[in-house]
Amino acid sequence: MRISFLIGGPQGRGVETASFMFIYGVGSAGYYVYARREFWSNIAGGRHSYVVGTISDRWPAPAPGNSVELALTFDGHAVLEHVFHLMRGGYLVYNTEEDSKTPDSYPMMAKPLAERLKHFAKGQGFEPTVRNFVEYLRQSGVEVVGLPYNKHISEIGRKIGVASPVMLARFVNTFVVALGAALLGLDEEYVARGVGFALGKKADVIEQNKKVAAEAIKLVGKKMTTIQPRSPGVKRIFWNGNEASAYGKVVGGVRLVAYYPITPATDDAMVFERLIPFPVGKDAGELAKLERIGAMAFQAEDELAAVAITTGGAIAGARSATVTSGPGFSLMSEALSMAGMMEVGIVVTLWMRAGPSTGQATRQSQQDLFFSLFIGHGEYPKIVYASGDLEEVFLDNIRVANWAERYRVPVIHLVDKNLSNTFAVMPLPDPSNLKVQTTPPVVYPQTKEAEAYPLEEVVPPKLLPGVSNAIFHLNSLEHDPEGDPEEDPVVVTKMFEKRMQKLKLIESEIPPEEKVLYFGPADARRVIVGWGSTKPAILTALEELKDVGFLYVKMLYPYPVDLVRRYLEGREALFLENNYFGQLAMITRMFAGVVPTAVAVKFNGRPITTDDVVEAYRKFEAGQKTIKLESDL
Amino acid sequence: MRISFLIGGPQGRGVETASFMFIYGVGSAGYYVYARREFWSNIAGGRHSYVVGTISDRWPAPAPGNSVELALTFDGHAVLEHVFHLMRGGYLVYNTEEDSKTPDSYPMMAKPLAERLKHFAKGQGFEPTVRNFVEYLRQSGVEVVGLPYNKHISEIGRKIGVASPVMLARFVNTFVVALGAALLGLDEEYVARGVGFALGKKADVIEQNKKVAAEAIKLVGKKMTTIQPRSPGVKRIFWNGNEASAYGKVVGGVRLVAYYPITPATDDAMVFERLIPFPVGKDAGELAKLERIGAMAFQAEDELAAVAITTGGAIAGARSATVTSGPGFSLMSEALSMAGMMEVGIVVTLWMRAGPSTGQATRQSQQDLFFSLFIGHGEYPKIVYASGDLEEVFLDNIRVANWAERYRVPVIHLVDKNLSNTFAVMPLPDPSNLKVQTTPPVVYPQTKEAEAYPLEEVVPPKLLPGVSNAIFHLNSLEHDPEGDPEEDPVVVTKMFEKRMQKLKLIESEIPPEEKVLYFGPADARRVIVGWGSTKPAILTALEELKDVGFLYVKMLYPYPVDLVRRYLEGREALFLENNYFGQLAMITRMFAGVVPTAVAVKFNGRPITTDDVVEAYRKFEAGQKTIKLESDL
Amino acid sequence: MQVVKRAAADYRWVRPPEWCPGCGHFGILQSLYNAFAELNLDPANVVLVSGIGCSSRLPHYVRTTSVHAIHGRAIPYALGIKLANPSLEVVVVGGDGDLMAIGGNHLLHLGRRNVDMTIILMDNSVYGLTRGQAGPTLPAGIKVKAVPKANPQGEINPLLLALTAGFTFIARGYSYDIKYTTKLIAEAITHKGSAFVQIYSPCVTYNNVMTREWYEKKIYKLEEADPAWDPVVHDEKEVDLKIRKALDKIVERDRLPLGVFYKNELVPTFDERYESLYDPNYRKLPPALQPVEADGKPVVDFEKLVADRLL
Amino acid sequence: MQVVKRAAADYRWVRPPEWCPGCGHFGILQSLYNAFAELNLDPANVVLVSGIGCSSRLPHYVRTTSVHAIHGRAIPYALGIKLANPSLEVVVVGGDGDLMAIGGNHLLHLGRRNVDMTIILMDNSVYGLTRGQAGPTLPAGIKVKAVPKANPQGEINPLLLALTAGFTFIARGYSYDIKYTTKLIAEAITHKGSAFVQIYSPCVTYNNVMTREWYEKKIYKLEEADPAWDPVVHDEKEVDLKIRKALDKIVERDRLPLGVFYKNELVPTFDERYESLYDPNYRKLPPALQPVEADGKPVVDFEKLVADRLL
Ligand SMILES: Cc1ncc(C[n+]2csc(CCOP(=O)(O)OP(=O)(O)O)c2C)c(N)n1
Ligand SMILES: Cc1ncc(C[n+]2csc(CCOP(=O)(O)OP(=O)(O)O)c2C)c(N)n1
Ligand code: SF4
Ligand code: SF4
Ligand SMILES: [Mg+2]
Ligand SMILES: [Mg+2]
Repeated sequence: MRISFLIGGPQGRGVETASFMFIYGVGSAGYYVYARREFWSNIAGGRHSYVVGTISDRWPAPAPGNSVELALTFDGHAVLEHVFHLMRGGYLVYNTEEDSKTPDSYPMMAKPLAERLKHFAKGQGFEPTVRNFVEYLRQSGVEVVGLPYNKHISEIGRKIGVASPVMLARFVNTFVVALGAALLGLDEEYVARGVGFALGKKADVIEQNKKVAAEAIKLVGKKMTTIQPRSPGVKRIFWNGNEASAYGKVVGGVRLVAYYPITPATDDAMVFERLIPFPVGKDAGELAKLERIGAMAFQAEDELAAVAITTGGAIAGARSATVTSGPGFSLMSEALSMAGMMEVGIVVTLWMRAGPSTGQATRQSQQDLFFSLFIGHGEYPKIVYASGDLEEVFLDNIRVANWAERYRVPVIHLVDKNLSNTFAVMPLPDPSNLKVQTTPPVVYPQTKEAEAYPLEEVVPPKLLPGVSNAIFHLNSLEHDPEGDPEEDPVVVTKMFEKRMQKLKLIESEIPPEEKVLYFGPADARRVIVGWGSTKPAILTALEELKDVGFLYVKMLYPYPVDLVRRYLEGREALFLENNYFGQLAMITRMFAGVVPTAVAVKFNGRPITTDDVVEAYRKFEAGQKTIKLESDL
Repeated sequence: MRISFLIGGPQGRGVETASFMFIYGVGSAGYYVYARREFWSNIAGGRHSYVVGTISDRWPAPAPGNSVELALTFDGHAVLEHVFHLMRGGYLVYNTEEDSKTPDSYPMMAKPLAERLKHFAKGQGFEPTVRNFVEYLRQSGVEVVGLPYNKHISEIGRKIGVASPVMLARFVNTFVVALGAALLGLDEEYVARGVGFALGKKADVIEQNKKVAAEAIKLVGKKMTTIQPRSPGVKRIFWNGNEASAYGKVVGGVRLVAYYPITPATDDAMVFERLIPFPVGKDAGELAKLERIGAMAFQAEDELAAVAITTGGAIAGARSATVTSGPGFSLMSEALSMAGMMEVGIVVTLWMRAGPSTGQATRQSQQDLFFSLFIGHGEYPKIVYASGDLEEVFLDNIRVANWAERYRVPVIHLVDKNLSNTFAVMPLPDPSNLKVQTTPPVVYPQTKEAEAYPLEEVVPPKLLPGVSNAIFHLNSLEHDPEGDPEEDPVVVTKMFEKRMQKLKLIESEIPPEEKVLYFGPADARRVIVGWGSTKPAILTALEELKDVGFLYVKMLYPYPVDLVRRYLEGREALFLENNYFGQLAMITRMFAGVVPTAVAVKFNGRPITTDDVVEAYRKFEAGQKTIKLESDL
Repeated sequence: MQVVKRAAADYRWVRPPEWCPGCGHFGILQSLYNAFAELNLDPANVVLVSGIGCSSRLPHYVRTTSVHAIHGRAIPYALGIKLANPSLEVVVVGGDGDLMAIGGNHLLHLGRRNVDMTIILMDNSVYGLTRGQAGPTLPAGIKVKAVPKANPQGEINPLLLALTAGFTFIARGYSYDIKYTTKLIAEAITHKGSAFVQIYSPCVTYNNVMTREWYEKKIYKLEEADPAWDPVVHDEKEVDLKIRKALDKIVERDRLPLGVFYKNELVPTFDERYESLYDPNYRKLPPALQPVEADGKPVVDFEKLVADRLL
Repeated sequence: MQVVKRAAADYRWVRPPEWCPGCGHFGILQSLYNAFAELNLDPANVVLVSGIGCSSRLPHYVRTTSVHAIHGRAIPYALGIKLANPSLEVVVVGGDGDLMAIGGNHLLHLGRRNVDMTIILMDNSVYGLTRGQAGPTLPAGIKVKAVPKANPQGEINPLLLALTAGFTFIARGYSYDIKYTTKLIAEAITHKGSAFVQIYSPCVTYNNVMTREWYEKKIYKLEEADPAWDPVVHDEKEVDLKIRKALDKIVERDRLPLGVFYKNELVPTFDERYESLYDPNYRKLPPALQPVEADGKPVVDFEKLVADRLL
């Protein structure tokens, strides 16, 4: 079972809240939901925002495609935005009070879209009013539920004894969500649960909204389907990617997060901050006697400071991470090179967004792979690792925290806007298969001058100020084993090689299944190669595309040359990426010498959808070598 | 004719001045000199610094190898530093007053070197005194000129009426240089010319030093050779790489240089600053009536500001450049991405040094190729271009200034510590074959709102504030043609592609001979591939290595795929680089799909010498695939 | 040339602002239109420069040339423009996050140069665009709406920073007082030297503490409280006194004075210094306005340039 | 445990300093040895942090744990160390270029947090290590030895900046006066809160203007000039007064006062604020000292952590 939906309306005016109500409501009926939010890079001011997703009785729920079966719209603007996003046989819910509006009625609609709509209407021979577009949809096989929202809400208000316009305006979310619930055959109880989640647990608020929902549901004469409340039998969680990341940090032992706010990374840090102090588990050894333990969340003055504070935290002995996006990551270049030189392990969670420069701050891309691999002047070891879905975001946060400590290198954890704004009701992941691995510090019985960089050890001993009883010097300059500046060519060579040997160590220790995963038939002649958040869309498409393999690369640096070669040997490979250059394809050529058969890219700031994957694959099958994807949902 | 030499002594105490005297002196006798300075990354404090070079009667003078024929040393420390840098048959000039010193007498000698020397002496069965090492050299076929420096200088002082120790100390440089001159058969006149250059043109100073030189020359009973004063018949210049770069900027029309001091880049900016205001030529069109014109040299608070000021300068319409090295370049990441997005043409002269991090601030490397190619978040067009010798440094500064204006992209001009500290007496390059190409600004007759980014033009029109009479918006966010923020997926795609089309334009317009050069026999079966400042050493080695080709790559991005493929097709290629990874080899594989036969690297902070090239080539011939070079001169 | 007299509306761009209804930034925008009109600035000769933030979007709503740069770097971009062409009217606008957190260093180093340009700080003590985190002017212990905990960091006084930096014009306004803000902005633009204007500009979406009501209880005008208030340095000898007087008002915390705190036009501007030390023709023929070639030939005489290096 | 009494020589590292003979930085190094000895600091519990510059090499000459970081970022590295383990004694040293030019923003933002650490500015008004360019404390119009032209940029007063930033201990010393500098450094270290000490430290190689003689003509000691001088805030109500008094001395230009300008231990330190707002156990069990796993299992109870998100 799979129902795709979208909820659209004016940004910053409740449409996000309505989405939470809807998703949580459906979730509370026992279903899984996988949804994603799209919004403009300003706070309010009238832009259009929406959530698109899928409801399913299994997990992973399928990833959405380029059109949906159910569209809940708040205003005429939303109808116009989504004219081309509805399936034949799908349902549109809209406000007939906006019928006479045209693209020009919405000054905040993107001008190019307005032009396209007007041009389309002209081509079809109708005036570009909301009514006419709805009529066009109806003729294209879309079921329409058109209601005068405000009129009904006032009436409902009268029934339940609410008259103030401010109060009534607050009911719009519930009203629209209830219309959706009606079409799905869900009763007001589930809407009320959604309200409870989105607006807080106040009983009177919930009760009132429940009444609104009950009335609204009565207004809908049709039904798409009837989804029966069910019990999925597993613990489930409702979260988004930023939250999954923050939880992963807490569980993975990160105790210092320094950051400078930036979309779409901020919430990773702010959720971490909100969770302080954390609840202690029963098996927490010596900590078990405490109920809660603390951590440091620190808003720095800029990203230069954020990454330095993070590095300082790691020097002192705390697992430390910073979270950022492209512009902030650029500012961390110098400090990453230093972490490599000084041999300090830190985690940078990089929430990629559409660049270059400020670009589209709230839009999707995978443009920062090249840069992550080669960031910072000079040559030094590092790890670059990518997550592809919310479970991975959570678990990989534990992995990267382990690695930063184990190898004492900067670890760049690649996630993206798509993941950050993916909202899912999904099974609670189980971190217990993954160990939190730490290294005990060296502690000398007596104060002692210690070598911070002994030549014989690929990874230096864990010396901590105030803990190890050691006196040692750390240095950003090339140094001798004592950490003091050294330019002797023989020592310099040894020290350089010693640092670089970490790359070999990393390659040999991290197990293959954490580096690449292969899905689909073992003997597939054709393989799609991808990384990061395109994973759910590709996996969903694989259900349709028979006989195709999917090589999913998580470890980007040091690049798993042998594994990738082995999987791609003798097969045709389509690389599929959310960037312009096809960066994974290029680095695969560089590191593994494997030549991609075809490359499909999408760089319009929107994620790759399931339909995009199918389209790309069809073109690839037909022999096309470079494929540009342009869908816009 | 070719004489290799070195001059070594305690850093910050005159050895640099002595080198200038010597080089200029020899130059003033009509010869060419090609020399390089090595020093530690602190100001004074007793470290060892030296200049190593070659004197020749032809240009290009051969690049030095791993040992020299003439070593002029200031103290015993210098003797010890260079024990293994003297050729059989070569000459060592040293101060016998230091005979009894050992490595331990010099607390600032690098400890590992001291250990190696002591170990060596032990192996040879002698005490590690200066005297014994000199004796060892003598036995190895080195001619030794040992003199008690201070005793002689005091005597000379007495003769010419100078007694104050401060004054006498000032004669040491002249004294040592004169000993060298004596061995070369040059008379005091040439030493005096060197003094005039290095210490200023004051007649009495020159006269006094001339006397010192005359006396010193008399002390040397031997002669290596007699180099006859000659007239080379061409205009010659004495300069270093930083200076060549600054002159190139001035000639190339750069009128704003914003920078933050950093070794080895600072002097590029400081020379530019010193030259303000510049002399105007006779053919200067409307400017010809002026004698001098100005420019802006600006020391910023940091590199974030330096690159932003530079970009601002370019926005206003000035040809603008910044100069930096690795750490500062890292800090420019975000702004380079912005220049790409905003379509502003700026030049970044990147003086690479040994990284990572602060690394070895005064040592050589070519580690920043990868980083230059992929610096900054997001995808945007840029140019990365490298110079390999002083003439190129000068001329390429004109080229990159042209390109920045023509293509409106950031241009990263790669040079390095080796070039910055190469001092040459060489033919004055002739810039007249290279045009300074500018684009006239658009000027509207009446104030007008103008599109900063018309979709039809790959390179936007040149709109200048205060000049064009235009009102326009520039933007770091993704934008529409007017420059206002836009996230519409259709416009976004067009704008992205429009920017990227510049890469094709650059590829098509820049002529092949400015991208790669091929030296050696056209049908060579084996080719050395290199870039940047390894050029002179490779060219010099080619004289010895018959039948070998040299493919010299100047354009690194957009990578000249077709040219490189054409030259390497069907041949064995040895990539030779001053870094750890063999970065050119890797990007050649990535962009051109060409697999290197072998890679030779050197990453000890020292440049690749002529002898290194020969060694690497011999090993390559013998079938070795990865070659590590470790020579230390 | 014909003299045009422009009205505030002539500086309005075609697209409407995209701020939240009621946002303080609207008042600053209107004041800027007014000030430009009052000074009748040629919109093609004005360059408005900003970084990133709700405030930094302002240039898109103004009909002048503008550069919407990256977060925190508006000042050095503006500086580069001004250095290359000192005849331009360069105005920087930005938020407290942009100009004082990530961009603090550039503010600190601009003043000491006394480059003739204007900085307008649109101060709401939060990061609007990233959804409500604490800005560097938010006092310690205050918890604003969208963040989980109260602010553990103290605040920085922008005017004290401006004085430390060496700005020669220092003023404070309030965004809902458009008339007064207009006056301050116009004065700042006409000031000869680096001018800094802080404008309280409430964020109605995220700063639920420092609201309109909060400000209106605290603000007062310097010249109203003290009719003899004179912040201008009329004579070199007055500098120390006027600085001390300004400091006295700047450090006031319980009530918040508005007005001009300090103004000194006796300090040489950067142009003037540069002309005397580097290039006597700097303002006549600045970098941006020089031809650099004639028929593809460099205008500089290369051999003369290197004369002292020729052998 | 046995109580050790350490002498200045116990803080001397095996390698000798590599500064030019006569460099002011030697005096600061000696003063630091002395102050550490006076306070009998455990060298394994002290972390000296620096950026890049001649001054920033200092930690290599000291027998304590140290971090020689990158140019301009010593403060945030030190801050990270201190935040993760507030029981460490963290001291930052650096030059005027490092701490006030490229690093100015971090200095500005440290003070307002009042983290209990010490910043020592080794001020020579030039960039020593890059061979003599103007530093941010070099007055306009001065031409130092190695640069081609006189300084077109004005200077910043480090103490005014420290006060703006919110430092709660502000002092100035002179490197050749080792006894006095020792005292100031020791006081700064023992101060509860962010402490800032500027030390004039002539660069004998590149600053041929602000030399020993130059300084010695101008400096005087606050408490000698005014025996009643008391920079300490003894009571909340005195804050404004003491700030104004400090400012009065800080802006003095013709003569250069040395001593403690301001000291206020009534402002809560960052630790204290963090404990009250975030984590009551912060100092007892700070980030660096927490075990995060027991037998490979996370110490945090995941299900409790996400309780409000479970369906
Ligand atoms: C390097 C970098 N870091 C972070 C951001 C994210 N960011 C955008 S606006 C902003 C702060 C805005 O606050 P402020 O300048 O006060 O403006 P306001 O929105 O309050 O008007 C931040 C942190 C960015 N764009 N670039
Ligand atoms: C990012 C970066 N930019 C520039 C440099 C070069 N640099 C090294 S030290 C220094 C300035 C040193 O001056 P200061 O801090 O005053 O110390 P001093 O040498 O005078 O003691 C500079 C600019 C660098 N190392 N890193
Ligand atoms: S978020 Fe705040 S600052 Fe931004 S537009 Fe809305 S009210 Fe204004
Ligand atoms: S250059 Fe100046 S600051 Fe550096 S060591 Fe020498 S005297 Fe000291
Ligand atoms: Mg703000
Ligand atoms: Mg200094």
